[in-house]
Amino acid sequence: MSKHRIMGLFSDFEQAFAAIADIRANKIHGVSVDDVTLKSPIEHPEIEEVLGERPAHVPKFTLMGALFGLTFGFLFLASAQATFLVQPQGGKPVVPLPSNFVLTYELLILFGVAFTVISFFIGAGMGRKRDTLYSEMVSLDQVGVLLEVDESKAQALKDLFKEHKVVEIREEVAR
Amino acid sequence: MQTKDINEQIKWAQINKDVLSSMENPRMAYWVAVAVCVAMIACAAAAVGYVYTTGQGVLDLYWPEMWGLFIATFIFWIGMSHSGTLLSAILHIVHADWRKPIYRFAEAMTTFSLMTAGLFPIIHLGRMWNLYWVLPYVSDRGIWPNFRSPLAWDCFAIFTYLTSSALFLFIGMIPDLAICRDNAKGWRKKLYTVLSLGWAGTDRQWRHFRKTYLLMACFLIPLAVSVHSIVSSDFAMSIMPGWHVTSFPPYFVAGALYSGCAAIITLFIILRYFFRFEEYMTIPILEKTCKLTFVIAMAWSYLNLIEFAATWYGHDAAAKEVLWDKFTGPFSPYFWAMLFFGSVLPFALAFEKLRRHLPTMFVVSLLLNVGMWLERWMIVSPTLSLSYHPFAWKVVWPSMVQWAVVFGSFGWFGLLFLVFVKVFPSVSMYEVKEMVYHRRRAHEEDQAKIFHRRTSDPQPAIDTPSA
Amino acid sequence: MSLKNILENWSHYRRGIEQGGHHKYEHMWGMALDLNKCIGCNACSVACYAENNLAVVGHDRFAKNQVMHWLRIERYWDEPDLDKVSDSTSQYQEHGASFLPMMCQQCNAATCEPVCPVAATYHTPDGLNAQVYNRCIGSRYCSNNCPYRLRYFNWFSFYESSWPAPLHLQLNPDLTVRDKGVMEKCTFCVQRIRVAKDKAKMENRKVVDGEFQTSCQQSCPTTAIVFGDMLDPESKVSTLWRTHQVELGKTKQAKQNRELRGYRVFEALNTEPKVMYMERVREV
Amino acid sequence: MSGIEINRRDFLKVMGWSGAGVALAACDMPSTVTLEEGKEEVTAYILPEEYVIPGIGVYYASTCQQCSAGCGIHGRVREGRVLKFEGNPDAKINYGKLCQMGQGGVQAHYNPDRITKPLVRKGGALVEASWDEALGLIKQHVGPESALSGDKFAWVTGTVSGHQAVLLQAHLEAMGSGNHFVHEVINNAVGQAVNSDMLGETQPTYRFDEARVIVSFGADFLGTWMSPVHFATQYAKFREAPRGILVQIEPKMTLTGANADLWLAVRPGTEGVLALGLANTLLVKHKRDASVLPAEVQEMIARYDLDTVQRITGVTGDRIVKVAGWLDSQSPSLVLAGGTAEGQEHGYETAAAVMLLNIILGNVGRTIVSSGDLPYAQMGPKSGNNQALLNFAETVEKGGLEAVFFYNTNPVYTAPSFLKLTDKLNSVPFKVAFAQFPDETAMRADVVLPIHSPYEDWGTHVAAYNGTQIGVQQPLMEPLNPTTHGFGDLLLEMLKLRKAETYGGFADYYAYLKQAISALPVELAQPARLHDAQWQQALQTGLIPVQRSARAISAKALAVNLPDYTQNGQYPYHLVPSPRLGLWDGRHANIPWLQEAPDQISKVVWDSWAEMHPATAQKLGVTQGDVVTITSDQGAVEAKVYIYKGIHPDAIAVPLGQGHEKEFSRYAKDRGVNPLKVLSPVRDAKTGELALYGTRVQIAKAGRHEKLVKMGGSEIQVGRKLVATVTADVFRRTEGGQDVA
Amino acid sequence: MELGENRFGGKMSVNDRGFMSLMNRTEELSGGRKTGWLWAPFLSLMVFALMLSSVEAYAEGTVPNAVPPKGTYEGKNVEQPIEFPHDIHAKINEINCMYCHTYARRSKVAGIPPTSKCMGCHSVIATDKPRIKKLTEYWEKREPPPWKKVHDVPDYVHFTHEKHLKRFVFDNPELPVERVSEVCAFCHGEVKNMTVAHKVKPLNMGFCVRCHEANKGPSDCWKCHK
Repeated sequence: MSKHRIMGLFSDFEQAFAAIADIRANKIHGVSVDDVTLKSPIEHPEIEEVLGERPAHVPKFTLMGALFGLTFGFLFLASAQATFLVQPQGGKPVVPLPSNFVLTYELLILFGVAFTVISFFIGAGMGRKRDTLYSEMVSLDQVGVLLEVDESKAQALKDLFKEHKVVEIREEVAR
Repeated sequence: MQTKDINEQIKWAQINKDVLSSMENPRMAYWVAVAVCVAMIACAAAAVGYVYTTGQGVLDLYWPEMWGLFIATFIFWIGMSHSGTLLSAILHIVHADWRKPIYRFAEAMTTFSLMTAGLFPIIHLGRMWNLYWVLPYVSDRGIWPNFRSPLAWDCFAIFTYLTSSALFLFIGMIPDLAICRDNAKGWRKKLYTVLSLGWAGTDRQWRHFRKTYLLMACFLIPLAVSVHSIVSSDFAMSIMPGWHVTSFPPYFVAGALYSGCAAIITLFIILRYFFRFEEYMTIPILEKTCKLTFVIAMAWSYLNLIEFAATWYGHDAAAKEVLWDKFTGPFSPYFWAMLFFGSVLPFALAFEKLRRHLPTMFVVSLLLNVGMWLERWMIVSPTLSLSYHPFAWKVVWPSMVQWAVVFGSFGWFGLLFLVFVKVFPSVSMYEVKEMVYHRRRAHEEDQAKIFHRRTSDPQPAIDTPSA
Repeated sequence: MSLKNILENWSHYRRGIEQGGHHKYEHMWGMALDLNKCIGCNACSVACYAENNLAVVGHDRFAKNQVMHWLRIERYWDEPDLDKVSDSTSQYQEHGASFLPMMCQQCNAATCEPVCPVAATYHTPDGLNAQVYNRCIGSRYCSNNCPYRLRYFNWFSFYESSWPAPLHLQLNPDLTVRDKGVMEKCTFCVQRIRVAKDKAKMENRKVVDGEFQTSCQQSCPTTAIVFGDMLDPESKVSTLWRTHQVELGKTKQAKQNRELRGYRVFEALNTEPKVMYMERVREV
Repeated sequence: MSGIEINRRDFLKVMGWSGAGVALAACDMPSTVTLEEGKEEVTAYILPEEYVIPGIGVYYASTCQQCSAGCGIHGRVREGRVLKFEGNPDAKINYGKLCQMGQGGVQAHYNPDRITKPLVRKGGALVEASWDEALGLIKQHVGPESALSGDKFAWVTGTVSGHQAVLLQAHLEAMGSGNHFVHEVINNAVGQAVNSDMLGETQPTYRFDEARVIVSFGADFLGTWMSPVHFATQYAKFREAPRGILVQIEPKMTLTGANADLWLAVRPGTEGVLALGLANTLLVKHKRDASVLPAEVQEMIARYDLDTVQRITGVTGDRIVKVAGWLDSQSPSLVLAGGTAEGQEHGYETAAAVMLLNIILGNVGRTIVSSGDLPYAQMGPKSGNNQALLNFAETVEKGGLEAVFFYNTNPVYTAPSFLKLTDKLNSVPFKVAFAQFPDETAMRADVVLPIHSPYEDWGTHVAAYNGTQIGVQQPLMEPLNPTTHGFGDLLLEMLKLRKAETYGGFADYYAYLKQAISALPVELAQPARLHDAQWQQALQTGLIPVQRSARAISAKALAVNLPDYTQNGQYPYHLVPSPRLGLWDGRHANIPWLQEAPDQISKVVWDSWAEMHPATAQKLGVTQGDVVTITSDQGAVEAKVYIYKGIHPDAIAVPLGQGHEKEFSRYAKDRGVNPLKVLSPVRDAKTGELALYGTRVQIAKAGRHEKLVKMGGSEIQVGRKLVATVTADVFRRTEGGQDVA
Repeated sequence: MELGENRFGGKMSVNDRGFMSLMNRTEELSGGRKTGWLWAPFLSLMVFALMLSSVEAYAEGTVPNAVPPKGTYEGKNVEQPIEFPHDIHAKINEINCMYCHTYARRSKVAGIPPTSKCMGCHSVIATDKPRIKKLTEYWEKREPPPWKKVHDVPDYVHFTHEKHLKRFVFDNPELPVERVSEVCAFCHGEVKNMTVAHKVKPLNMGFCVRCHEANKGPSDCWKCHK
C-alpha cells in the first residue's frame, strides 16, 4: 500500500486551524496530528494549541556555544600570552584578567551566535531541497497543511479539507 | 491625519507587490545615485592609493596629532551601526511591533556602516599591508598580537559584531527571500533560491526561526553595547586628558544610538519618498522614531554635561585645559556647532508639527548626524593636538586627502545601500503581514469585546458614567 | 602555545610585579639630567641625528610638524605674555630661557606599551622601552598615549630624500633605517648598549658603569647628562637619584629634604619615567 | 665606546665602502630589501690592517675643522667609511665633547653638493676640466714663467694655522707678495687689540671655572665666541656648587644670555657706558680701591653716575647696583666683552671700558691669565677678521691684483654690498678657488680646484684660543672622490712651481708633515719623546701637546672716550646680524642636520627671521609671522618676525647664515636672507674693523604674513612642571658651597 | 560499548558521541531524538587542546649541548666571480672554517677573507689553475673580487656570529674547535660538500625562534631587531 502526500491550501488560517483540530480529534482514524506539517506565510505560534508542543533545541546549542566561547576564548588567550612573554605587561601578570575578560566576552557572543545559527540551520533543516509539495501561494497569503497518509485514508482527508473550505489540494505518491 | 501605524486592511498580495516592485526597474535617479557613489568611492580609492604609495604624511597628520579624521569617522560609522540593533533587537524583545516596517533597512544600515567603519582602522595604519598581524593566528615565529591593546579588542569586537549583525540581517530576511524566490525570474530566481536555503514556511522552520531570532536579538543588544564601549576604551583606556573619562562608554553608546536613529530618519524619508512606501513607512512610525531619537538626544546631552562637569570639578588640570580649548580654542567653532546640532536642534523633534513635516525632518536628521560626526572629531583631535605636553601643541588643518577618504566613505556606504535596496527587500514583507494580521485580530477582538459588553453582558459597563 | 603550560604554571603567570612576577631585570638603564648645567646648545640633538640615522625632513614637512627629532630641546620663556607689554609683566626675559632636553623617558610603566595592538613596543630585560620597527604596523596609538609626545612617526619613506648619495654612506649600520609607516623613538642608544653588553659577555664580566656613553651624553659639552645602570647602586646615575631622593616607582616623592632638585616630568601620571631632571637654578 | 682606538700607521689599503654594509637598511618595503641570494654584493678587503674587522668600528683621531676653535675629534670608521664624529677625550680644548657643528662635519664631508671635478671658466661659464688643464692654467698665470710679480698676487683665506700656515707663508714669500687677507666674519679682532694694548698679550686665557661672577658684555662664549665647547666645559665647572653668577648684557639674547642668571637688555652701542657705570658704582658705592687707575681714568669714570648711565643705556639703576654688588662681593670675577659690544663704531673703547672693570676688580692675573707664547710662532694661527675683507676690497679696487687664491673663505657671500666685491672681483684677471663646495666665491673664480674635505686630508692646527696643543688632522677615510686633492698637496704643488729646490723633495704633503712633526724639537713637547715616536703618538692621539713659554700678564688702564647715545631719525633701529651656533657665518648652511636643528633661542628652522621686541611690534603693528622690510642705507632685506622679550626694543636681530645663492647647496637654496648684505660702512674708529652691529635700519611692514616654521607649540609651560626653577640659595644649601655664599 | 538508555529509550553508544556522527545525524538531532550533541562543544575543545600542545620533536644532533635548528630551503646556485671550491678547502684539505672566515669569532659578521689571505697560500699553491689565475689577476689589479652575498637576512635583523660561536663552540667544553664546521652547518648547511655555497636553510624568523626556544636562547626582540 503506497503512501500519499497530500497538501491542502487554505486561504484563511482559521480554516486550516480548524482542519488540524479535526485531525487532532481523530476524525480520520489512523491519521495522527504528529504527521501534520503546517506551511504558512507568517508565523503562527498559536498553532501549537492543535499541533502540540514540538521541540526546538536552539537554546541548548546557544548555551553550549556560549560556554565553548567562554572556555575556548579564555584558554586560547591565556595560552597565547603564556608563550609570548615579551609582550608588554607593565608590571601586571602575564595572563591579565581584565583584558582577557573583555575578549572572552566577545568570543562568547561570537560562538554563541555562531552555534545558534548553525543549530537553526540544522534544526530547521535549512539548505535542503524544497518539498515538491510546495505552493508559491504559501509565501503570499495561503496556509498549507501537509500530511503523509495511507492511500486508504487519502479520500477521507481530502473530504475533511473540503469541509473546511480548502482552496486547493495537491497530492503526490510518496516515494 | 493618519494616526494608525499601518493600514490594517491592506491586502497581503498588495504588500508583496509593493515591496517586490521596489526592487525592480531602477529609475534614472537610481543610476545617477549609483554613479555619484561610485565617483565618491573612486575619490577615496585614489586618496588611499596615494597614501599607500607615499605614506601617511600626505594626510597632513603630524606629531602629535596622529589620528585625525580617519579615527573620528571610524567612530562615527561604528556609532551609525547601532541603529539597526536598537530598532530591531531591543524593540523586538519589548514587542514593539511598529519596528516591523522599518527594521530591515536599519539592520542593513548596521551591517553596511560596520563594513564602512572597519575600513578606517585599516587604512589609517602606516603599514596597512601588515594588518593581519593584529589577528591572533598561530605562527612559527611565536608572536601574537597584544591582547591588552584596546585596538586588538576593537578587532575582536568589530569582527564579532559584523558577523553577528550580518547573520541577524540574513536570518531575519530568509522568509522574505523565499517570497522573492517565489516571484522572481532569471538570475534573481537562482540567487534567491540559494539564499532562501529552502525556506518553505513549515511549522518546524518557523519554530526554530522564532527562537533563533529571539536569541540572536538577546546576544546583539549586549554585543552592541560592548562594541561601542570597546571603541570608547580606545580613548578611555588611555591616559590622555579629555580621553581618560569614566563616562565614555555610556557616552559613546548614547552617541552611537543617537546618530543611528538620526540616520534611520534620513533613510526612512528617502525610502518613503523614492519607493512610495507611504503605506508602510507611515508618519506615525516616523513620529515614534523621532520621539525615540529625541529621548536619546537628551540622554546624550546629559552625558555630555556630565563629562564637562566631571572635568570641571575634577582636579586634572590638563583635562580642564583641553576642555577649555574646546570651548575657546582653535576647535571652538566646531565644538559649538556640535553642541548646537547635538543638543539644541533635536528639540525640533519634540514638536508634532515639525515631526510630521518630512522635509524638515530630513534636514534636521542630516544636521543631527553632522553634529554627531563633529562630536567624534571633537573627541579625537583636540586631545591629540593639545594634550599634556605644551611643547607639542599644534593644530594643522586636515589635508584634502583626508577629506577625500571621509567623503568617499559615504559613497561606499551609499553604494552598498543602493545595491541592497534593489537586491533585497528593504521592507520586511512577512513581518508587515504579521503586523497587519495581529493588529487586525486585536482590533476585531476589541470590537467583539465592546459589542459583547454592550449587548449581552449585564455587568456594569466601565465606560458608563456613574450617576 | 601549550595548554599544559598554562595549567601547570597558572599561579606563576598570574603574579604581577609586586608578587615577584616573571620579569627579571638584568639592567635598568636610567638617566639624570642637570638643567643647571644644560645650556640648550643642541649638540646632543644633532649627535642623536648622527648616531641613530634620523631623517632630515626639510622645511615643508617641518612646517607640518612631521619631524623626527628623537631628542628635542624644548625652550620655554618665563614671562607669560610673550607678545604683549604691560605694567604687570616684566619688559624682558631677565632670567634667560628654560631649556629642557626631552628624549624618550623609558618609562617603567610605559603608557605606550599596553596599547600597541601588535606588541611592537614592549619592555626589555634591560628596563628599556623597546620599539621593534619591523613589527610595527603604524597604528600610532602609542604616540597618542604618550604624555610626553616622544614618539615620532615615519610619515613618508624619508630615506628616499634624506640621504642623497653620498650622504647615505654616513648611515650607521648598527641599526635599521626606518621606512614609512613605522613609529620610532629614542632607544637610549641600544646599539651601544648591545655592543657593551656583548663585549662584557665575551669577557665574562658585568658591564662597568661608564664603560659606554649614549650619543647625547657623549657630546654634551657641560656634562649635563648622566647615564647608567640604576640596578647598580654604585653607578653615577643611581647615586644621583639617591642623593636627590627620587625613587622610580613613586608618583609623589617622599623627600626628606624638599629642596633637593631632582624631579621627573609628569611624575604624577604614574608612568615611572627613568629620566630624572634636576631643576634649573637662577640666582634671583 | 665600541671598537678599538688605535693608531693610524698608514692608509687602509682598500676601503670596501663601495659595497659592504652600505645597503640601505629599510624596513620591509619589497622594493628596497631583497633577500634573494646573489643580488647583493659583499666586498672584501684586499690587504687590511690587522685591527680592521668588518662590523666593528675603529676610531681615528683628527681635528675638527667646522670652525677655527680646533677641537679634537674621533671619527668612527666602519667598513672604510666614517660614520660619526665624537670629541677626542685627550684634547684639552673640548675634553671629548663636540658641538653640533662638529657633529655636522660628517655631512659636510659626505655632502652631495661637493665639487668633485676641477672647474675652469670657458666662455664665461665654469666647465669641468682635467686636473692637468686646471693646474696648467695656474702654472701659466702664476708660475715662474708668468710675469706675475710681488704684490700683484694675493691669498684670501679663512683662519689658517699649523703647517698649512707655514707653507702658505712660504708660498707668499716665494711669490714675493705680502698680500694675505685672512677673513672671518665671526672674530674677536677688536677684543684682541684691546688685550694687547691693555694686557700686553693678544689672547689671554680666561678662567671661567675659577670665576664666581661672570659679567659678559655681548660675549656669547657658549655659542659663537672663540672656543664655545671649551668655554662650555669650563662653564659646567663654574655652575657647580658653590655656583657662580652669570650676567649677560647685550641687545639681543644669545645662547649665553639664555643661560644667564640676569640678562640685561642694553641699548646697542652703549655697553661701554654701562661698564663705566658699573665701575663708577664699584668705586663710589663699594669704595673699591681706585688707585689702580690713573687719575684721568678715575676722572672719566666719575662722569658716569647712575643717572647718566640709566639715561644712556636704558638699563634701570637697581639692576646696575645689583650687578655691581655681585661683582663687589664675589671674587674673583670675570668681565668679558665681545660680539655686539665690540662690533660698534666705538667697539674698541667699549672693550677697553670693560677691561677697566677687570682691572678695578683685580681679575687680571686671577681669572685672566697669560697664555704664554707658542714655541713655534710660524705655526700660530693667523686669525681672520673683517678688516681684511675691507682691505682686500680696497686693494682690488686699486687694481693692484692680477691673481687671487681663495681658500676656506667665502667673501662674495659675506661681503656687505657697499663693498661691491662681486663687481670688483671681475677686474681681477685670474682667480683660483680651492673649494670643497660650489659657494658664491668659487662660482666667480676662473679655476676651481676641488679639495679634500678636512676629514680625508692631512694637516695640523693650532687654535687661537687655548693653543696648548697642535691638533693633528689626518684622513678618517680614503678620499670619497678620487678626483679631489688635498689642500696641503696642492699648496706643495704651488710651492714646487716657485721653490722646487726646497720642496721638490716631498712626494706629498703627508711626507712633508711627517718629516716636519718628527723634526719638532722634543724638549718643547710634553712629555718629551723621541722624534719618530712623536709622529706615531701624534697620529694616535690626534694632538701634540706643546709647552707654551710662561709670561707675566700686566694690566695697563687706559682712558676711554665714549660718545653719548644718538638717535637716528631716519633709521631708528639697530640691526643685529646675529651669528648662531649652527650655521655659523653661513658656511654650514649646506648641512641638513644644522638646517633642521632649530635655533636655540627662537627654535626657528630652515629659514631666516627677524627678532623683535613686543613693544616694537606693537608700534609697527606686526604680529608673529608678518614679513617686515628692514632697510639700511645700503639696501633692504625681508624677514618674518619672531616676537619675544629677549631683545631690546631698539634692536632688530636677523641671524646670519642663510640667503645663499642656489649653486651652493640644495639645502641652502631659497632659504632666508643674508643680513650682512645691508651693513652700513661703519668701522671701529680705532682698529678699522668693520662694525658688524653698527648699522641703523628702519623697519616697515611688507604686508605679507607667512608661517614661521619653528619647533614646538607653546612657548610657556602653562603651569606644568616641565622645567622647574630654584634659586641659587636653595642650590647652595642642598648641594654645598653655602659657606662661600 | 553501551552506556545506557537515553530518555527516548534508544541505546547510547560511544560512537554516538563522536562529533562526526553528530554531524551525520542532523535530522535526528533536530527531531530531538538524540542528545549526543551535548558533548560536541567539549569534544571540539579537546581537539583544540590537542592542537595547542606543541609537539617538540627535535632530533638530537651530533653537536653536544645543542639542538640543531630544523628547516630546509632550496637555495639556488649563485654565480660567483670565481667558483670558489669549499669542498677542496674544507673537506679535502680540512681547513677550519674560521681560518678564512676569521672575523666570525670576533665580530657580528663572518666576513669574506681579504684577498691577501687567499694570496698567502695561492702565491705558491696551485698557481696554474684557471681559478687561481683569475684570483691573481684581481690581486694584481688591487681589486677585490665582487663576491655575491648568499646568506642574507633583512637589514633589520642584527645577527652576530661572535655570540653564537661563543655559545656553541668556545663555551662548549665538549666540542673541540676543530669541529666548528658542525656548528656552522646549523645555518649554512654542509658547506664542505659544496663548491660555491648556496643557501640550504630558510634563515627566516621561525627558523631562528625555534632554535632559540630549543637551546634556551634569548627571546628578547631587541636582541636581533633594533
